[in-house]
Parts: sequence; structure tokens; C-alpha cells
Amino acid sequence: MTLVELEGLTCGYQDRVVLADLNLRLDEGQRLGLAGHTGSGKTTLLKAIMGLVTPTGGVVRILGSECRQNGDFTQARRVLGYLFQNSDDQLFCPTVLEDVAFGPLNLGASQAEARAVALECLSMVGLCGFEERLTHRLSGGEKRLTSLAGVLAMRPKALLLDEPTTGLDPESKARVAEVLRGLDLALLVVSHEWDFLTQVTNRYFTLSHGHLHEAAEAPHLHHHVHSLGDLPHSHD
Amino acid sequence: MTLVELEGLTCGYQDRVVLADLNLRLDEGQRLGLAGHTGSGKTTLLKAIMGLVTPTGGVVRILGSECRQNGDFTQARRVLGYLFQNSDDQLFCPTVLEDVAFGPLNLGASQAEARAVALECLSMVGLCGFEERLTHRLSGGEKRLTSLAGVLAMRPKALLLDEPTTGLDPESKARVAEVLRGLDLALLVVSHEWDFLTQVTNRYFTLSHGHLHEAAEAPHLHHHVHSLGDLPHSHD
Amino acid sequence: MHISEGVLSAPVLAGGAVLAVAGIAVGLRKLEGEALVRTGVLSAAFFAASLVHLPIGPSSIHLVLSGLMGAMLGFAAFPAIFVGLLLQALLFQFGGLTVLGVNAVVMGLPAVICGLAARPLLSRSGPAFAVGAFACGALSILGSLTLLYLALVLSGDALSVFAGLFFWAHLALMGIEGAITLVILGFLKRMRPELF
Amino acid sequence: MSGQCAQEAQPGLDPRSRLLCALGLCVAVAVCRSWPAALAGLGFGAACLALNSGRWGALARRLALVNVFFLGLIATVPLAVPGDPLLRLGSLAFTREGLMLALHMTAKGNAIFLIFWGLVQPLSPPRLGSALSALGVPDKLCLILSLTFRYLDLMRHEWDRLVTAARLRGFTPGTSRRAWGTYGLLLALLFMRAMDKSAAIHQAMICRGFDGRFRSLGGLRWRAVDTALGVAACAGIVLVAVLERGSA
Repeated sequence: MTLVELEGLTCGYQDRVVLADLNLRLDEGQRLGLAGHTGSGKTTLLKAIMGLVTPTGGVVRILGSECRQNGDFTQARRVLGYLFQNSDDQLFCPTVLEDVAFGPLNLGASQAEARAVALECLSMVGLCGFEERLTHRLSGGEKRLTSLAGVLAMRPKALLLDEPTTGLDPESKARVAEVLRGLDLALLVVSHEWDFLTQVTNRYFTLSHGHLHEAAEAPHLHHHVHSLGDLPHSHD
Repeated sequence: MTLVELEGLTCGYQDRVVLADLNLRLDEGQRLGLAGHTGSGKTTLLKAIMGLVTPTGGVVRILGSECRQNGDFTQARRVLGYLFQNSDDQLFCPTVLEDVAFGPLNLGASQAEARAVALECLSMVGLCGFEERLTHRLSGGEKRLTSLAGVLAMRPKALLLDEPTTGLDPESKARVAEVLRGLDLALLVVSHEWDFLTQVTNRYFTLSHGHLHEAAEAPHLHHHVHSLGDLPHSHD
Repeated sequence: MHISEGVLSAPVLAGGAVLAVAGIAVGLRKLEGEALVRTGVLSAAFFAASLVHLPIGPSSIHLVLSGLMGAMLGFAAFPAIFVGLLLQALLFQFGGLTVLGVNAVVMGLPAVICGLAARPLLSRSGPAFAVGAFACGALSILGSLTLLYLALVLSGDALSVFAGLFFWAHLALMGIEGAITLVILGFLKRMRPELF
Repeated sequence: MSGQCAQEAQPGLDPRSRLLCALGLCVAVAVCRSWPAALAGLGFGAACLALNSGRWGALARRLALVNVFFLGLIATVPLAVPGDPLLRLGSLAFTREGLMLALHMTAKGNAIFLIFWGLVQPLSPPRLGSALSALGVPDKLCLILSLTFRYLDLMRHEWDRLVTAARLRGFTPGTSRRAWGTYGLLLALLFMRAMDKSAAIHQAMICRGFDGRFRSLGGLRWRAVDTALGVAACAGIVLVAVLERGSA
């Protein structure tokens, strides 16, 4: 089943074209990675899919039906889980459990159901025992995992992730990658971290000057030789 | 002349040690680059130098004199210009010219002097004609350059820059690098972008687990072969 | 909640201006350093919040949140409210220069009094906190409506019918403001217990 | 990189003269009681419009909004003023005297609005701030004004982000208890973030020599046109006083 389909999508602000005549399809179970520099329009692409920016041209289809107005996207947003680049934008409840249960409660679940779903999603991301923690006191990695649990609690068919590794230390990145690999969902991951994309997705695109290019089969991989990784260091 | 000297600096929050027994010296004209993963304590190091966080142990010396209390740092803050990671925190005046002139006015310059210094610093960063622009309407790159001008207007002997490239597109990054290369000041640049550090600094350190390591003479450089750079792509 | 230009009498306008200057002076007196900066940034947040349309039935309302400002800023709420009104006049032409003093007193005085009076209750928990938070929001609206009524009636008997209608038409706002103030303070207390 | 930036003088009137003249004229019109004075006020208002460039559409919309309030006055004031009844609603009389009084208030209100629109509305908040500072308004108040304007946009965006994030998690705006609870939550977050932000901003200010005092950059220039505007405004105020005395 095709979850998302973009046809000739064009987006721009004032005179600047951000996305130009762009086509993309995300099918069930597919894991697409999208790379590009800051300012290349990656976030705009995700926001257009979610109906958060209005394209100047082209068509967005979710589950086969065309989405034009805000109302059309309300349904679409239940199918697609969107993870913001900045976790602080997404975590708004005082405690972790309340935050993860926020979506299900809005979708009409009872308190008991929402609680059950939230606990299940917290265990999926490995945050058992964090239920009563205050969200603003979590570390960067814990925040990211909590917001991921909050998105998963809406039972989406696909996840759109905007730079899920920003601001995370290597251990947290590895943990996020591990959780994502374990999910049975379609993924569209936007990141400038190439190493991360290769870990969680299996088809790669680049976005530059508003156009999408599909990447070669075997992209260049950057291997870390030792613990200091890509950081400069001396051996003494 | 030694501008900044850290001896056995130790910092921590609650139980967590962020910086452990750290030594560092920044001499006049030196350009030090400091790399490290998010959460490794780079920002804490800069804030300790500026007296914005209180170390749990060790000594901070600015221009040879030990700084302990807030009052000791008042003098230090005239010598050291600190560029915050988030430009919106640093651009607190409504217009560009007022913002750049804020420092000189506080240091006792007359209105006319402050205006002259501000105009000079705006021209140093290439923002002539921006004087009356509203700071909240600037682009990310313009905000960064304006806050740099604001710091330069204090006539510091050294700049401490906290992730000066975050959120900037490649052109803005190049512009910031060009401006920094043109300055005749000591620099301590914190960044996780290795390419940027090699452009503006010439001695490199890494920070991990609270310790500083000086990097090898010739650190690994990542060369961009063609326009898509380090992004995956196909050739068709 | 403010009065337009051209309605109030000279003594009321002058009285409002004098009281406003006094209120600002008191509010600024102890405001230093970080508290000063916090007042400015929170004032921006309150201004932004007052621009939000909240749906209520088929229509929508704007919140005042003056009681909450009093609770969070204390005496500094007065200059913050004054600045908000000044910017509102400049950006949206609501209110104006001659009524600025009266409007600042109408909103600011009850806000500061209710905010300071509620603080002992807000530092407790359970029902005492709930009563304090609700009353802080509701009573500052009541105080503002009362002051507004007085300003109109003191300007001349001609405005008595209008003043009465205005008072009763806005009284329901007490409940709404009380409830939302309670919810907001409740969350703030849970997320930042050190604030209260 | 580029040459020396040149210091550009701000074109047009000094914000101080705009503000002082507006204040003088507005107060004169606000306290007048006679019709000739109110009509003179409307004349000043029309004249002041020459000092605001265009934006007629915005002016018409604002003017309509201002007069919605005065419709309320026209409907109620004649009921409260005794006199010659034009219309009887049961025991209530809608009087001619009351109607004239309400119309007088409407004329004054509109005159003051037009004066404000012509003289003050063209000032950007930073220009207003520098004028207030130059006129001796306390530093601390100017700093609060400056920060409020600077961070207003940021806070509005913050609010939009919060609402968007909530909508993506199934939040539907409405009058329900749950919706209002969520609004309360989002507002609490807005204020919490404002407080966190203010701590960071204060640190940044300290690093640039802030010692609690706000210093203005100044740079305002009083020119001959400002004096001319001042003289015209004084003449207007004198005219209102004369008209008041004449009809007393």
C-alpha cells in the first residue's frame, strides 16, 4: 500500500523556491533516508507532507487520497507520526507518562487505555521506569526517546523523522538507531548524518536545489577507527 | 601574553562531573579549536571561563589574575567576547545598530563613539545597510553575523565561540569562517564541525569524559569531491 | 479590557495618569538584573498570549491573564502591563495615549493586589492552592471591571447605563479567567515547583 | 569584505516631536466639552493624516473598529441623560441631549484616533523607545519595552509551534474541557520557556557589560520641521482653548 505520494510538489517562500517539482513515494514498510545540507528544504518537505506548509504547486496524496486543505490532513496525521527536530517542541506534558498518553487521549482513548498504550510504547523505546519523571529534566537522548514514544502511541503506519540525531551524544544516537531498526513501520528519515541514515534506512535520497536524487546502491561509508572517532586526537 | 589560563578546572551538576581537572591556556593571537560530541561539556567550559557557571574546583585566570566571584569576571568579560550558540539569546535589542552598540555603551562610550564603533564592526562582518533592520526579522546567518559584530564592538582580545555554525546553511558558514579568518584576535572555537574548525583555527583539542586531549599535528581532513559533497548521490 | 479615547472626563484621565506613574515607579523600584530582564521577556509572552483567540462555543475570546501576571511578577506586573498597553496602542491602535494611565490602573492595580494576596496560598498545595489560583484570576477581573465601572461613572452620569451593561456583560469572564489561571498555575507548579 | 558603513540619518520627523505633539493635541481634544473644539479636533486629525504615508485600507478597518465601541455609546448614553425624548422605550426615554452628547464623544474619539494615526502610528516601536528614552522615561521601563517588542515575535512563533505540535498529536481546538485544559498546559509552557529564555538573555547581556542600566543609543535629530510641527500643535491647542472659552 502506498502511504505517501508526492507529485510535482513545489514549495517556496516569497521569491525563493525551496522544493521544485518533486516526486516521492513511500510504501508500507519502506525505509527511506533523505540527506541534504541545512537550508536545503528537508524540513519543508516533511512539513508539506504533514500539511504544515502549503505547497505552491503539486499534489500530496496520503493513503491514496489527495490532501489540499487543513481538514484533509487531519486524517492523514493519524497515519503519519512526525518527530520534530527539537524534542522540546514536542514534549509538553509535565511527566513522561502524561506526555506519551497525550495523543491517545486526544484520539478518544479512555484514561486506562491511554495509560496502557503509553506504558507499552515506553517499553518499546526502553524507557520503563521513567513514567513519573519530569520531561524537562530528561537528558537529550531521553527526551528524544520519549517524544518517539509519544508519536508511536498514536499507532501510525509511517514515521517522518526530522534530524533525529541533532544534539545527541554517540550513545544516545546508537540507542535511537536501535529502537528505529526494531520498528515494523515505514520510515522517512531526514538527516545530515550519513552514518545514521545507513543504520536505519535502506534507500537513500539527497535533496539539493529543490530536487531529489536517488543515491547510488553502495554509498560511501565513514568508518570510525577508534573511540575518539572523527574527532582529532593525539596518541600519547 | 596569556589571556586565559585554566588550572585543574572541575565542573559538575549534582552528581555528574562535566569537566575534570582540566588545564588549558589561550595566548594572544592563538587560535584553538575544540571539538567534542554534544553533551561533552564544551559549552560548560566556555561558560566557566566567562564566569557564568561556578566551577566546583580549580582556577580560572584571565590576564593573569585569578577570577573567583562575579565581580572578578566583570573585567574579564571586557577582554573576552563570548558568542552564544543561540543568536536569539544574544540579540536582545530591537534593531541591529542598537544591538551592536549595546556593549560599547555599557563600557562607557559616548553615544557618538558607540555609534561609530558599531558601524565599523558592522562593516567588518559585511552587514552595511542593516543598521535599522529589526533583529527578529533577520535570517539565521545574518543573526549570527550581527551577534558577532556585537561581540567585536567590545574590542575584545579573544573570542570564545560556541558552535558558531549551528543552523547555518553552507553559504552562511563560509561567510562566518571568512570573517573569523580576517580577525586579528585569539580564538577559542567550540564546534562539532570538523571542517569548520580546520578553516578558522590551527591547534585542535578534543573534549571527552571531562578531559582535554590535544590533537595530532595533521588531523584527518574530509575533502569534498564534488558539488553533492558528502551526501550520497548517483551519477546519471 | 480598555476604554476608548474621548469618553472619560479630565479629572478621571488625570487621576489615572497620576496613579499609573506611581504604580510604575513602585513596580520599577526593586526591579534589577535578571528580574528586570525576566519582566521584559515575560511581558512579551503575556502579550503574545493575549493575542491568541481561544474558541468558546461558536465564537472566540482573548484572555487577559492579569491575575497570572500579578502572581508571577508581583509589583513588576504594573510596568509590564503598562508596556503591553503602550505596544498595543502602537501596533493595533487599541486604547491610546490619553487613556493609557487609566487603562494601566484598571488592569494593573487589581493584578498586583490579587497576585500578591494569592502568593501565600499558591505556595501551599491541595485545595488552598486551587482556591488561591482561581481567586487570583477571577478577582483581578472583578477588580478591573469595578475600576472600569468607576472610571466611567465618575466621568459623568451619562455613562451609567453603558457602564452597567459593560460590567454585567463581562462578568462571565471572571469564571473563565479564574479557571484558566488555575490550570496554568497548576502546571507551572508541577513543572517548576521552585517558582512558588 | 566591504567598505566602511556610512551613518545614515533617519529621514522625516523626529519621533519626539511626533510624540509630544500627539500627546498635546490628544489631551486638548480629550478634555474639551464644546462642539466647535471637537470639530476643530477632527480637523487636526485630518491634517495629521498627511504625516502618515498611505495605508488607507488599514486606516478604514481600524476606524470601523473604533466606531463599533461608539455605536454602543450612541445606543446607551441617550437613555441615561434626561431631556427632550426622541423615542420612548417603555419607561426609558431616548433623549436628544443624550444623543448629542454621545455624538460629541464619538467626534472626540475619532479625532484623537486620527491624530494618533497620523503622528504616532508611523513610529516603529524602537523609534518610540528611543523617543521615550530621550524624553526622560526611566531606563528600566525603556528596557522592558525594548525586550517586550524584541521577543514578541519569538513568543508568537513559540505559541504556533506548541499548538502545531499538539495538533499533530491529535489535539482538536474547541470548547471541551480537555481542549481548554490543553490550552492551559500550552500557555504554562509558553511562560516557562519565556522564563528560561530570560535567564539565557540575562547571561548574554552580562557578557556585554550590562550592569542593570539600559543606555540608549540616542541619535535623534530635532530639525526645523520638528519645530514647525511643534508650533502648529501649540497653535491647535490654543485654538481649542479659545473655542472652549467662546462657547462656555
